This record gives sequence, C-alpha cells and structure tokens, in this order.
Amino acid sequence: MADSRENLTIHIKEDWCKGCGICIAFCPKQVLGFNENGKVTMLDRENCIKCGMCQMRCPDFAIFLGGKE
Amino acid sequence: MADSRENLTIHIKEDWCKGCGICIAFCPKQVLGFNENGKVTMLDRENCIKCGMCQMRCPDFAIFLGGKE
Amino acid sequence: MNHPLVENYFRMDKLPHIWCPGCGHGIIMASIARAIEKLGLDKDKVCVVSGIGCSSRAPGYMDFNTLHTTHGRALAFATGVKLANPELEVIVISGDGDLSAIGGNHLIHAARRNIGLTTICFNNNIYGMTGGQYSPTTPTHEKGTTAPYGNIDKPFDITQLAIGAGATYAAKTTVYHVNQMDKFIEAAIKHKGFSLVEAISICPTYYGRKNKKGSVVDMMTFLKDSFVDHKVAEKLPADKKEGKFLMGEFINKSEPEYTELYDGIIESLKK
Amino acid sequence: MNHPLVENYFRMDKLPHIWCPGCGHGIIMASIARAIEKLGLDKDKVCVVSGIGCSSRAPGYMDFNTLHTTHGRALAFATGVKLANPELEVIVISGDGDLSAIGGNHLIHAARRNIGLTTICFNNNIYGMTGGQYSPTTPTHEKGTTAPYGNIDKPFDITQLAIGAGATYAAKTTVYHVNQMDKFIEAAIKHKGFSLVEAISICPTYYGRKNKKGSVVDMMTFLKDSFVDHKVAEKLPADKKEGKFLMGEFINKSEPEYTELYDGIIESLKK
Amino acid sequence: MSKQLELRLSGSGGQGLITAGIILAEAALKDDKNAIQTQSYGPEARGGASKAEVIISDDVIDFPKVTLPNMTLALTQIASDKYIMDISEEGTVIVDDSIVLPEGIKAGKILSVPIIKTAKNDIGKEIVANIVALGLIVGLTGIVTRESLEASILSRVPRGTEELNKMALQKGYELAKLY
Amino acid sequence: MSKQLELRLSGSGGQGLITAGIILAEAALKDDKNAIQTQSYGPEARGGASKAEVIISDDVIDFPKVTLPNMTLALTQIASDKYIMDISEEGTVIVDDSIVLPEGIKAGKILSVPIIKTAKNDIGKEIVANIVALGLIVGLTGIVTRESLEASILSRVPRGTEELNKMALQKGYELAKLY
Amino acid sequence: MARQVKFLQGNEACIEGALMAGMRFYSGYPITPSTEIAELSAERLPRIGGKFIQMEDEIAGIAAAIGASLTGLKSMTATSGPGFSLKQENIGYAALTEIPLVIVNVQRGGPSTGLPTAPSQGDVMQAMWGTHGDHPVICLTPDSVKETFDLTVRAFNLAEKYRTPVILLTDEITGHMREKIEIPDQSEIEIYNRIKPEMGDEYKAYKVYEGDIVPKMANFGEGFRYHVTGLMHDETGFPSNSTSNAGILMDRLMAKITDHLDDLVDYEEIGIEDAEYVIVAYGGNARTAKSAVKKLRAEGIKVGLFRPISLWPFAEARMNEISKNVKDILVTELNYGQLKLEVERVVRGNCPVRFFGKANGEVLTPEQLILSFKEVL
Amino acid sequence: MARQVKFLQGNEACIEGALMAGMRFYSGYPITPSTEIAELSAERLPRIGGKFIQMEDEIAGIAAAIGASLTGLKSMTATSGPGFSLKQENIGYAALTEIPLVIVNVQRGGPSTGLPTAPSQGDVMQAMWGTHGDHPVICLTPDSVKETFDLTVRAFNLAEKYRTPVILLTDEITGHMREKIEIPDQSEIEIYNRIKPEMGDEYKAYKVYEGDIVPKMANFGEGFRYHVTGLMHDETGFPSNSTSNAGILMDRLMAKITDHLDDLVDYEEIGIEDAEYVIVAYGGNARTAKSAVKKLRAEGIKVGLFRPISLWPFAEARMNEISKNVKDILVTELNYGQLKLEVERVVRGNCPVRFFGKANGEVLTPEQLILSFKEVL
Ligand SMILES: Cc1ncc(C[n+]2csc(CCOP(=O)(O)OP(=O)(O)O)c2C)c(N)n1
Ligand SMILES: Cc1ncc(C[n+]2csc(CCOP(=O)(O)OP(=O)(O)O)c2C)c(N)n1
Ligand code: SF4
Ligand code: SF4
Ligand code: SF4
Ligand code: SF4
Ligand code: SF4
Ligand code: SF4
Ligand SMILES: [Mg+2]
Ligand SMILES: [Mg+2]
Repeated sequence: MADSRENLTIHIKEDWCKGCGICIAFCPKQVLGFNENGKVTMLDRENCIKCGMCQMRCPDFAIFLGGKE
Repeated sequence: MADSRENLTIHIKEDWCKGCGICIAFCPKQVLGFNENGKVTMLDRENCIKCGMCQMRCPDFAIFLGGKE
Repeated sequence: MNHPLVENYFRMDKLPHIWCPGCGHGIIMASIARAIEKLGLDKDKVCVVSGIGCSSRAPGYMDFNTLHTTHGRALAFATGVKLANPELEVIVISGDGDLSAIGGNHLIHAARRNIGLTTICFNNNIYGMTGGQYSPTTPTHEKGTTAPYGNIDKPFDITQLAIGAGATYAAKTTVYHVNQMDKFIEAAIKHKGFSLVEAISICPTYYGRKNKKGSVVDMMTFLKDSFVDHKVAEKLPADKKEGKFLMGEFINKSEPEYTELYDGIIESLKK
Repeated sequence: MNHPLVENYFRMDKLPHIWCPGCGHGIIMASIARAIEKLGLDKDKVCVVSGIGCSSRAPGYMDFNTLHTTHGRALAFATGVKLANPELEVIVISGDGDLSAIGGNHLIHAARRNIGLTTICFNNNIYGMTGGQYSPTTPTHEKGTTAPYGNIDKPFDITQLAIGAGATYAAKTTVYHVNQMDKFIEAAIKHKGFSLVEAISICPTYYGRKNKKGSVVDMMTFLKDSFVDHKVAEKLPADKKEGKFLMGEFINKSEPEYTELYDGIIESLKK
Repeated sequence: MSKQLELRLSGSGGQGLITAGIILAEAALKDDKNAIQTQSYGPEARGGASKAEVIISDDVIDFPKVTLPNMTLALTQIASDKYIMDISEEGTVIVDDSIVLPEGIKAGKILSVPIIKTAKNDIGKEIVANIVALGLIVGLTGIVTRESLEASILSRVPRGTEELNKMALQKGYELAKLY
Repeated sequence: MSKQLELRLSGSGGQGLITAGIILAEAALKDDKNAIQTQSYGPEARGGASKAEVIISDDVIDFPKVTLPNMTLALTQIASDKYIMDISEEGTVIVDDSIVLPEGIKAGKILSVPIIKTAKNDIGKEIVANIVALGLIVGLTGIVTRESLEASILSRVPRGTEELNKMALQKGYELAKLY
Repeated sequence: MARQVKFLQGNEACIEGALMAGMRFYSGYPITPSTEIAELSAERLPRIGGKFIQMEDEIAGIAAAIGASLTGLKSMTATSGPGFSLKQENIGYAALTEIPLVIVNVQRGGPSTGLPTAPSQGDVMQAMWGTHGDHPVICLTPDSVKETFDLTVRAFNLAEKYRTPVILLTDEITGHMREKIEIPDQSEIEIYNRIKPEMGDEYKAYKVYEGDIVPKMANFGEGFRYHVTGLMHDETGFPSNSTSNAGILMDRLMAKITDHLDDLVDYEEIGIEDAEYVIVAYGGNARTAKSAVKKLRAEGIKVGLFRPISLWPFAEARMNEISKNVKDILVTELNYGQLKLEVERVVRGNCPVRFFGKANGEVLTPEQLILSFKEVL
Repeated sequence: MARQVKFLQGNEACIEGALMAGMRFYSGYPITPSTEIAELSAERLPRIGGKFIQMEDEIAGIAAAIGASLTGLKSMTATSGPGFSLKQENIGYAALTEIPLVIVNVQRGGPSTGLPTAPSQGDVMQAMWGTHGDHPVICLTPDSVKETFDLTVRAFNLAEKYRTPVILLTDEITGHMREKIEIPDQSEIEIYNRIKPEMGDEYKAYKVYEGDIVPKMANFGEGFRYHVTGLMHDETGFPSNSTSNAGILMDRLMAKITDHLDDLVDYEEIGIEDAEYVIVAYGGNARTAKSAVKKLRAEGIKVGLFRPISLWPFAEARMNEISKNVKDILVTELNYGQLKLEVERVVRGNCPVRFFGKANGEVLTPEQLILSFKEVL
C-alpha cells in the first residue's frame, strides 16, 4: 500500500466475486457494474478515483487496488 | 403484627440464638446483652422501645416481638 | 410463643438453619418473608428457586413451592417455571457465585428478556459453601483461599451488570439496612418484569476471617458506615464520598413483561 | 496479481470463503487484517480465536495462530492463551449468538477481568450457521425461524453489556462504515486490557430474507442511513435522532491489565 | 428392486429442487407407492450446490439413501460438476442446456434440455424451472401418474400460482416427448 | 491389628483438633509407624461439630477410615453428643469436664478431664487445649514417643508460640498421670 | 378426525408425536441436525396455548424444561451431540429429582463439533453414562419416521409413568429423511399422565404410596408446598445426609428400571426363529441392516435381525437367549462399537460377537454390510 | 535435593506431582472435594512463574487450560462430578484436537448435587463415555496418597506423549485422607515432553511424521501458524468434510489407545497366582479390598486382588486370562456396578462375576466386603 495512487489500478478476481453488488452500489464514482456472468466489472477505469472503498467493502476480496502490471 | 406496641414484648428463643451479637450491638437502646451461655438476653425490658430492629437483624429468628403471654 | 413470621412462612421443623453464627444470609431470608407477608401473597402461588451455595440453601427453610437446583442455573429453571405458569410469583435466591460466576449468563438473559422473576442476590463477596474462594464480587486486593496473594480481578457491580443487560428494576442494599431491604424486596416483587435486589451479606467464617474483618459486629458496622444511598451521595461533598459504596434503587422502569408478551402471541393466534 | 492484503495475511488456498454472496462477515475479516497490517504486528505473535458459527469460520482463512473452538467458548480459550503467553496478541472473533447467547458469561467475565483480549463481534442479529433462528440481538418484532410470529425478546446492546460488565474499550460500527471499523479495530488491538468492537454485519440469506430486508445493497443502505455516531447524535435535533442507532467509541479508559497484574504477583514473590 | 427410481435433483439453493423432490414423492404416495426423500444440509448447502434425492418404489424402501442414482438432474454448472458423475450404468442424466458437460461421463442416456429457458421464455418465470423439470422426469419415466403429480404440485405451491405451475408442468411433459 | 490406635478427636471448628490429629500422625511417622488422618467436611463441619480421625499402626494401614474408634476425645457438648457413642468395647472416651455425658454410654473407660480449664487457667490460652489433649492422649497410650510428639508440635505451631505449646504438652502429660 | 397421511421428516414426526402426547412446553437451543424440532415447536405450541422459548444455551434449555414440568406441563428439549454434552449435569438433576421430561438427541458426527451435518450413532453410551453418578436411564431409538412419532409418544408416556427424563436418541438419517407416515387420531393414542396427589393428603413429595410405582407429583402452584432438591433427600423431599436415606432413594431410583424391564425393554426381531446368524442394528442404521438381511435371506442364508428399540434398558435377557442358538452375532453401528460392548457383555461368551461400523459421517450401505457379514461365512 | 517425607492429603499430593511433572498452568472452578487442588495451585504456581486462574465456571476452566496448553504450558484442571459433567463438551474437543491436558475428577456422591462431601466411584463410566462421539480415553485411578502423586506425574507424561487429555479419577477417600508420602527428587522423575517441530519444517500440524506416534505440536507464538479446529480435519489441521479424511483421523485417534495397550494398561495384582477367587477393586475402595483380602488369606482362603490402575484402557486381556483360572470374581465399587459391566464383558462367561457395592455415601468396610465375599463359599 506504499504505492502512490498513480501506480495503482483496480483489479478484479472474477472467480472470487459472488456478485453481491456492494462495491457497485457504493462506488462514489459509479464506475463499476455487472458483467454478463453477474460478476463485477470495471466500466469506466478513467473515472475511478482509486479511493479503495470497493476493496474495503468487498466481502470476498474480489476487487482491489494493485500495481499496474 | 397487627398488635399494637403495648401488647408486644421481646421474646428470645435461646436454642436458636447463635450468639452473633448483632442484635445486641445495634439495639438503639442497648437493652440487650449476652448471658453466661453466650446467648442473647434481655437486660432492661423497661427501656426496650419495641422498635423491632433486633428481630429484623437477627439472622436466626432467635429474637422477636410477640404478644405478652 | 413462636416468631409469627417464622410460623407463617417457614418450615419450622427445618430450623434452626445451617448457617454460621452471624452469617448475613438469615437476615435476607427473613426480609423476603416479610415482603411476602406485607404483600399478602398466597403462599401456594409463591415459588422460590435457588442454585447451590450457602445462600441457596434458603428455599429449604421457606414454606412455599421451593426448588433447589444446580449451581448457577436457578434463573434458567425459574424461567421455565414462570413461563409455564405466569400466575406464580417466582423468587430466585442466588449467591454472588451462583448468580454472577457460573450463573452470569442466565442473569443477563433473564434481565434482557424482562421476564417477571424477582432475583435476590445474597452477595457475601465470596464462595461460602466451598470454603472461601474469591468470587466475581470479591474486591480487588482482598484474599480468598484461591487468591492467597490478593485478588487481581476487578469485581462485578452486579446491579450495574443487570442494568447493562436490560433489567427494569435493580436495587442494592445491605444486611445492615434492613428497613430499606424490606422496601426494595417488596418493590421488586411487585415490579412487573425482571427485578433484582442485590443484598450485601456477610460471611464472617470465610470472608471475614480470611480478610481480617473483625467480628460479626465489626462487619455489620462496616456496612453501616460505608454504604450510602446514591441519591444521598449525589449531594455529598467529594471528600465525604470517598471510600463509600453506593446503594439504593438504581433503576425502576416499566417495559412489557415477557410472559405477557407471550400470552399476547397466543391470543393473537386465536383470532 | 493478487490482493496484497490477502496474500500477506490470509491462507490463499482456503479462499474463496464459504460465506454467502453479500454476507457482511468478509468485510469485517478484511478490516481486522488491515488493522493488523497497519499496526505492523508480527504474524507469528498473533492468535485468532473463535467459537462456532458462520462468523467463527473466519480464523480458518487467516494466516496466524488460529483456534476454532466450541460454540460460545472462544473467550474462555483465549483467556488461557493470553494468560499463558501474554506476548501474544489475542484476537477473538465471535458471532452475536456465539458471544452473547451461549457465550455471554465468558464475555462479561473477560470484560470484568480486563484481560488483554480484543473481541470482534460479527453481529448479524441472527444465528446464521444453523439457518436463521433469532439471536439475543434480533430486534423485537423481527422474525427468525424460531420466532415465526415475531420476536418478543428485548435485544442486547452488546456494547453496553460489555461496559456494564467492566470493559475498558468498547465501540460499535457497521460493515458499511469500514473506515471507522478499521480505526476502531486498530484502537481495540492497541488498547491494553479487554476491548470489544461490535461490528454490525448483514446476513442476507437468513435475516434479510426472513425479514424482507431486500437485497444485499438494501441492507447495506439501511446501515448507512440508520447508524449515526453517538457524538454526532448528541448534537442532532430530536426528530433527526428518531429511528437511529448509535455507533462510535463508547468507552476508552485505562485500567490495569490482568496478565500484567498477574506478572506483578510473580515478581513480588521473587523478592 | 424392480421398479425403483433413485433420483437425484441438483441445482442452486433458490431453484426449489427440494420442494420438487417432495412433490414427486408425495405424488408417489398418492399412487400408493413408497417414497423417501433426503437432501443435503450444512455449509455445503450454503451458496453452492443444493441436492435433493428421492427414492420411489413399489416395495418397502428399507435403505433410505440413494447410493447410485438411476436418474440425475442438474440445473446449474456447479451442481452438474459436483453431482452428475455418480450415475448407474443404464441411468439417465438430465442437464439444463446451459451446462457444459464434463468429459468422460458414462451413463445410459444423457439429455441436455432447455429447462430454464422453457421456464423463462414459455412461462415467463424462471422460478418454475423445477416444475418443468418434474414434468420432464415424469414424462420420461412415468414413475407417478399425471393426476397425482398435478394434485401434489397444487397442494405445495403458493396460492395464486396454480395456473402458472400447471403450465410449467405441461411444458415439462411436452419436453419429455422430444427425448 | 495388634498395636493399632484408632482415635477420634472432636470439638468445635476453632479448637484445632484437625491440626492435633495431623501432629499426632506426623509424630507417629517420626517413630517409623504408619498413620492416616481423615476429617469431616461439608455443611456438617460448618458451625457445628468438627471431627478428625487418626489411625496409627505398626503395620501397613490398608483401610483408611476409623469405623469403631478405640479412643475418642470430645471437647464440646455438641461434639460429645454426636460422636462419643461409637466406641469399641474396651475403648476409652475422654471428654472435657464441662461436658454432660449421655446416659447409657458403654466404653472400657470414660474420663472426664479439665482439658479446657487447664489450657485456660494453667497456660492462659484456651487455644492450646488441643495440645493439652495431645499430651493427655499420648500420656495415656504411649502411642508415640515424647520426642517425636514435641518435634512434631514445634514444626506445626506458629512461631513464637513454641514455649506455650511445650507447656501445654507438659500439662497434658501431667493430667494423664491422674487417670 | 380421521387418520392423516403425511410425508414428513423424522424431526417433524417427532413434533407431531410430542403434541399428541400432550407436550405443552419446549425450551432449547438450536443445533444442527435437530433444529427443525425447535422451529416447529415455536410455530405449533402457541397455537394450542403451549409455550416455546429459545434459551441462551443448552444448559438453560433443559433447566427451563424441568422448571416447566414442575408446574404440570409436559416438557421437551431437543439437541444434538455438543448440546447433549452440555445438558448432562441437568439430566442427572432431573433423574434424581424425578421430573418427567423428554430429551431428544438427533445424533450427528462427533466428537466435538465433528461433522455437524453427517449421521452418526456416537452418543449411545453417553445416553447411558453421560452424567456423573449412577442414575436410571430410559433411551429409545427409532428407525423410521413413523417410529419417531410412536416413540416420541412413548417417551412422554414413560417419562410420566416413571417420573424420569426419557431420552429419544435419533440420528441425522431418520431425523432428516422424509417418509410416509400415517398419523393416528388423538383418540387412538394412549396417553399416560403423572399421578397427582389428592388435595388434603398428608403429602410427602418423595414417598411412594401404596399401589404406585413412583411418588405422586403435585404441580407447583396447586397447594402442595413441597421442596425439590438435587441433594440426596428422604421421602419428604428434604435433604438428608443420612446414608440410609441416600441408599433408599438410590435403590428406588435404580429399581424403576430393573423392576420394570418387561414394560421398558423393546425390540424388533426379523427372522430370528430359524436364524443361524444374527445382525444387531438400531436407529437409522437398522434400515441398512433390514435391506441387507432381506438380500441375504434371498440368497438362502439364515440370518436374522435383532433391532433394539429401547437401547437402555437393553434387551439383555432376550439377546442372551438368542446368542445360545446362533453361530455368530454381527453388531453394526455408526460408531466404533458402542452397543457392541453391551452385546458382548450379555452374550457371556455364548457365541462370537463381531462388529462392523464406521464413524466417518457416511451411512453404511447394505452392500458393505453384506460384505462384512460374509467375511466369516 | 533429597527425598522428602511428608504427610499429605491425596489432593495435596496431586499438586506435588503436577508441579514435578512440569505443570505451569491451572484453570478451574472450585468444587468440593477437589477444591484443595485449586487452592494449592493458586498458592504454588506464581512462585515458580506459573499461572493460576479461577474461571467463571467449569466449562471455562477446561477451555482456558486447553488454550494454555497450546502455548506450550503443561496444564491441568480439577473438579468433581457436577463440574466433570460440564467439562464434557470440551473434553471431546481436546481429544479431537489432540491437546495434552490433565483433568482431575475427585469423585463425590452423585447423581446431581447428591452427597457433595461423601465418597463415591460413580463417574467411572462417565470418564469413558461422558462426551458425545467416539474418542480416545486414558483414565487413571490411584488408591493411595503416594500413588496420587505418581499417577499425576504419569497423567502429564501420557498426555504429552499421546497428545490427549488424561483423566485422573480419584475419589473423596484418597483425595481427603492424609498419609505418608516420600516425594522423590526431581531428578528421579521421568518427564515426557511433547515433540515439537523443528523450525523450517514444512509443518503439517496434524500429520504423524515418521517415527512419531502423534503429530508434532508447535507452541502458538513460535513461528508455526497452524489451525486448530473441533471439526473433522485433515493432516493440515483444516476442516474437511471428506469422509475419508474423517475416517483416517478417527482411526488414528482411536489407535492411540488400541495400539499402545502395553504402555497404557496398568494394574496391581495381589496373590493372583494361586487364587481361586478374585476380588476386583480400584481407587479408594481398593484399600478396603486389600484389607479384606489379607484377612481372608489369613483364614486360608485363596483369594487374590486385581486392582486396575488404568481404568481406561481396562486390562481386558489380563482380566480375561485370570477369569479362566478362577472360580468366581467379585467386583466391588462405590457405585451400582460400573466397572463390573466391563469385567463381565471381558471374562466372556469364563466364570461368574458378582458385584458388591454401595452408592449411599459410605465407604465399604473390610468386614462388609468379607461378608459379601463369603456368600458364595
Ligand atoms: C457445577 C458446580 N460447580 C461447582 C460447585 C461447587 N459450589 C457449590 S456452592 C459454590 C459457590 C457458592 O458461592 P455463592 O453462590 O456465592 O454462595 P455462598 O455459599 O457464598 O452463599 C460452589 C463453587 C457445584 N456445586 N456445582
Ligand atoms: C454447544 C453447541 N450448541 C449449538 C450449536 C449450533 N450452532 C452452531 S453456530 C450457532 C449459532 C451461530 O450464530 P452466531 O454466533 O451469531 O454466528 P453466525 O453464524 O450468525 O455468524 C449455533 C446455534 C453448536 N455448534 N454447539
Ligand atoms: S476505487 Fe473507489 S472509485 Fe474506484 S472503483 Fe473502487 S470504489 Fe469506485
Ligand atoms: S463487492 Fe466483491 S463480491 Fe460483491 S460484487 Fe463487488 S467484487 Fe463482487
Ligand atoms: S425492640 Fe428495639 S429496643 Fe427493643 S431490644 Fe429490640 S432493638 Fe432493642
Ligand atoms: S442476632 Fe440473633 S443469633 Fe445473634 S445474638 Fe441476637 S438473637 Fe442471637
Ligand atoms: S460459610 Fe459464610 S456464607 Fe456460609 S453459612 Fe457460614 S458465614 Fe454464611
Ligand atoms: S448464512 Fe448469513 S451469516 Fe452465514 S454465511 Fe450466509 S449470509 Fe453470512
Ligand atoms: Mg457468596
Ligand atoms: Mg449471528
């Protein structure tokens, strides 16, 4: 977590996502949505402010900020 | 307990008295004392005000106000 | 002649009781009987339940429906009695160990449910029956046979614990303050819902001896001098409050009683 | 790439966990890990203890010394761990049922002793694991499989209960308020003495469904809208407070910690 | 052992397969047959796959558990992955057509049937997929009479959904004719 | 069974009879004899009468309880009422002289001895009545040696009371000579 | 009302039986796989004026049930392994104080939390010996949904008749399987109620009056102010340290079982008459055995089934008799051989006693049992 | 330090033994007649850096002891009947999770509160079967103060060696009698400590490594971050619903006993060689039997004494062997015949097994036993 924000981006571990919708509903920028499998997906990476709230509220560790690879 | 005070007097059930001294110590008129067996005894019936505190604090039901017989 | 209260409310053939000379438990037991007398309760409709301990021996002497259960479980048994027959006036007698050590869970749940049980805690700050081990109410630094170097536990304030759990009536008093005790026990029995009277008792045999508290009379004098009604204390200057313990009625409020709520469900299903 | 927190503090091969979609328990589990990370604790010196329940499955996923005990007894086991080795940072995870129903007695006694355990209550107001029976924190009138006509019990306020029992740190928060949760859990772990964080969780599968609480998001929204910090609430006008639940730090005070007092006895005997 | 059906119904928690199993068994009772139903419990039933098993027989059923089903239904991929491999040699495996079958599965018959689609598209309610499946199974096996099955369904479904369920049942029977 | 003493010491809780029993037994061990001590527990020990029993023997002692004592001491009326009737035919009953003996008691010897008075008047401490009693018992029976008994007493009594207890012991022996 | 045909789980049948037997009070704490019993009690009892309460733990669950029984309500509590362990202290209390009570244990995989949703028969010996001290035990075990109903009724009747807690020991197999059950009309069911004292008696709460087999039991609140204690007590019910009183009480309690074996011992026999081999099985596992025995019989092997229905008291005399006439006994259980020990004891060496079982959460299949059976042939 | 001669109660000797065996943690709840064990622990432990805690009840008492054992401290809890009943759930937990632990039960009169200060041997079967589910049990019973010391040491050693709770089942007789005891020097005492994993291992917390009889046990806090659970688990210690894993675990646990009978079974024999009759007795009651046997021998009657020291596992093979050579076995216990059932089982009809006992709070006297013995002569 020492990484500065610029180097971070949202990662999604689709296997672990159970599609509860919490991250989507409470993303302050509303940049997340469901994909056709009912799992979370990033709709608008540009506007993500990397606040990390999705990560903090995901009960399943399925979405998180990590280094750009 | 409907008896009026005049008709009451202190009774002692010596068998039951364990000689703890509570009634004696806290009798407001200090009219009680120990007898030679270490049990309670009435020293000064005249001055007893029949307040009943001895009865209320005796853990052994050994002293109580009852009708004069 | 015989003690009228004793003749009416006790099992004469079981007396004198087994308690040690000067044990405070007998004072509380008498106070309960006086409250019952004062309220004019039907003896057949009174049920006295206890756990195990010196204090818990009380029901054996009292001429009601009496139930001497397992250690700590009195309130759980009593809950069954009361819910099954809400007509009964159920009074629970429990020591500090019985009620707040092994029985602590039943205490907080009975309080939470606000079920119409009256609990009288005979709190002598020690396990009397088993010979003087420290209890959850033994003051810090005092000794018990299992606290030979002084107790490091912080004691419960049983009254506050019950309030934290949801009790709607809770009062504390001592075996010195018998008039107040009578009043509180009476109020507790009359109270609809869960009620607790914490009666500070004395155990000269173990607690007193182990902690060099002097004679029975010394122990009573200590209660007299160090307990003060919390309403009185409020008005005292700080230096007068030091070293004092608070007693009095700490809560007395009205909330729906459990067995009545249950009867409400039964009624609603009849429609 | 992997979730860095997960890689560092969890047993990757045990994930994903068994909890239902939207179960709030995962949020609390992550918060605990973040607090540990923040505090830079040595993983080898952290011990996580739980009882039985959905919530109590958490330790199995967490990469510490983990102990999944019997239902309700986590704090009793943890007391042994902590007293035996006070160097360990002992964190107890316990559901509302585990902690306040069957385990209520251990809660109040651990709080009373002020032993250095950090308890995190995963409070979803229901027995999740066994399929939705009402728990001691199910609100009155709500339903559970064993309260088909609505619960008549009054719920515990676990935080207040712990305070009544003597807890020196107690805070309440929710799975919506994750930043606050992180802060409280961190403070609780740092706290010397017994600390409790009551984390309001959600059980969409049983509590939500049985009580028509809508979707997972609806349940989260409810937490968002109805919990308010008690310090904030103090300043709110009465009408704004209605229907609100209070959260926040309710107590945070310093008192001697149990294992340190015990070590003091050992020291004093050496002389 | 003669006319004994050992049926396994699997899918996700919300699909009503346990109810379906009970309905089928109750229909069997109406036909004076014997039936036993069992189901999966516990954490494994949480979120993941759910399973109901039914044995229907003309004889007394002593041993109550299905060991090797002679018919298995799976409505979800997870359920299919977990449960369909266990099947008697001449047994029938029925999967929803959304499911990708594993390699190497051996069974007497393997049917991939648009059960969920039928429920969704033809009836308009995915929730009745379980009843469609029942129609299909009974259509294929004749293990209970149609009357009993219908009566049994009607006694178990919520008021107001009777017609919907009847339709679903009908659609199931129709599907059966295709296989 | 030969030289086996089965002794019962009874009195009230505070009289130190349990300690007396232990002291006597420990003296026996010093003499290379065997000894077992038991005592009463529980509510009956509360307030009322307290009881300690000691068996001393040259042989191994298998059965550890006194069934029929061959010597019983009672220092209070309550203890006497409760415990002295049980005595072997040739046994010795020793009671404090403040005690009123029950009618019909049968024993080899019955001694009424001013034990408490001796402690109170001659030593000035009622509390050493137990040691006076020990001196008396050993004086009468010779069951242990005087040296062992004295050593044993000195190892058990509180510091500073050694001389007092020695005196008490001496008084006990002196009393024994009178009977 | 006519008979009703239903398709029920064993746990559901238990409640049907309990209600017919007159249960009016249930207190317990949920635990898999017994929870349905609590849930149905919660739903059904208030409808008929009865009471349900979910207590804070299993200890309180049985305690409240005992309290309720003292007021005259027929009471029950249900649990599974871990909860059964917790109830042990108060089971002993109920036995000593002679409180009628039904305790259901739907066995699951143990020890400890074990396999919470898997079948097991690991608590057979615990049902007999779980609490400290000798005490009378009645323990019944059904092998079908219908029998779960019947034995629940019987459990209540025996509890009332013998004034003692009765354990209904079922298992996850029978508890959770659904099966046809014909529920009799209330009028067809024999109900036994505790004998109450007549008012005005010189009532001694723990005296057995002429013609009775247990003391008469007054309801709390009906004018007999008696004392109930878990201490040893005399006929009056008051504590007594006298060893003779303790002996009298204990002898009387133990004799409730030993003097009434004819009434209490219960078992089913299939093909024992001509059997050369006997399989002993009970509870859910007896279904496996029944199937296996039929198949073996079909092969011409003379094998019989002995199915204890009362586990405690065990059918000692009958089992011993049978053992004299057979070549071999195979006891099968879902544990490491618990009732097998009792069978070994009572056959007194008359024939070999073998064991086949598992305690890994699986049921035994008839095929596995047949294989094990054939090992000696 | 040389040997010390002391005059101690059994309960005191228990603590002496425990401290020598290395006990450093005690947690419990007071109960007559075991309380002295707690009191002495409170006094002695902090003097040597050990820990004592009085918990809120017996359940917490054993729970804390298990927790402490996991950090590496040798732990003990002591109780009597009612408390032993309450500890049962967690005894099963310790057995399944393989936590070394000593549990002392100083038996008193049961059932329920019973006769709290009176001797009894009513918990013999409970020691074996008190918790739900099959589980391994080691239970030792001393007949003297000295043996209380010895068996306490042995209990700790076996607990460590087999990673299992060990029950020391004493009784009010031995617990409360004072007797001479020569306390050996620490150097004379053999101490067994649990095998710990080496750092750097690919440690599997529940795998039995080559050459070991139980899994190596790491202390919490020393770098092995493993998981302990009361659910069925695999070699890694994590829960597993797989029936094969459950079976492997359970078989291994049960085999701790069955594979090590030579090490575990313990008994004393007096005059068995030429005995025509055998009296079986144990614990405090064996003192009565020893006295009776001596007296009978003095009369010229060929009677021997068989005294089980390990009650569980019971000396099945030896008892069976003996039964082949004698006319009659008389089992005597302070209960209604508990171990007698086991004796009956293992003699397999080789000779009659009679019983003489009492459960009224009295001890048996040698005279009473002799009378009973002579009934068959
Ligand atoms: C399950 C159980 N544990 C322990 C005991 C032993 N015991 C009996 S009474 C008691 C404590 C009594 O203390 P308290 O309740 O304060 O009553 P008191 O004797 O002081 O009046 C204990 C520990 C028991 N009888 N049962
Ligand atoms: C002694 C015992 N009683 C009952 C149970 C059954 N049981 C398991 S978890 C649980 C309740 C769980 O509720 P909670 O602690 O709130 O956890 P949640 O599942 O809601 O997270 C119960 C009753 C048990 N395992 N052991
Ligand atoms: S980091 Fe913040 S803005 Fe970006 S997706 Fe997550 S919640 Fe939305
Ligand atoms: S919160 Fe997590 S589990 Fe839920 S939808 Fe978002 S990523 Fe998926
Ligand atoms: S009634 Fe009052 S004045 Fe009279 S003796 Fe008693 S306490 Fe003293
Ligand atoms: S208070 Fe009672 S027992 Fe005490 S001295 Fe007075 S009369 Fe006697
Ligand atoms: S021991 Fe203490 S509490 Fe018990 S009777 Fe004696 S004085 Fe009272
Ligand atoms: S049942 Fe409830 S508490 Fe349990 S995992 Fe599912 S949502 Fe979470
Ligand atoms: Mg007390
Ligand atoms: Mg919960």
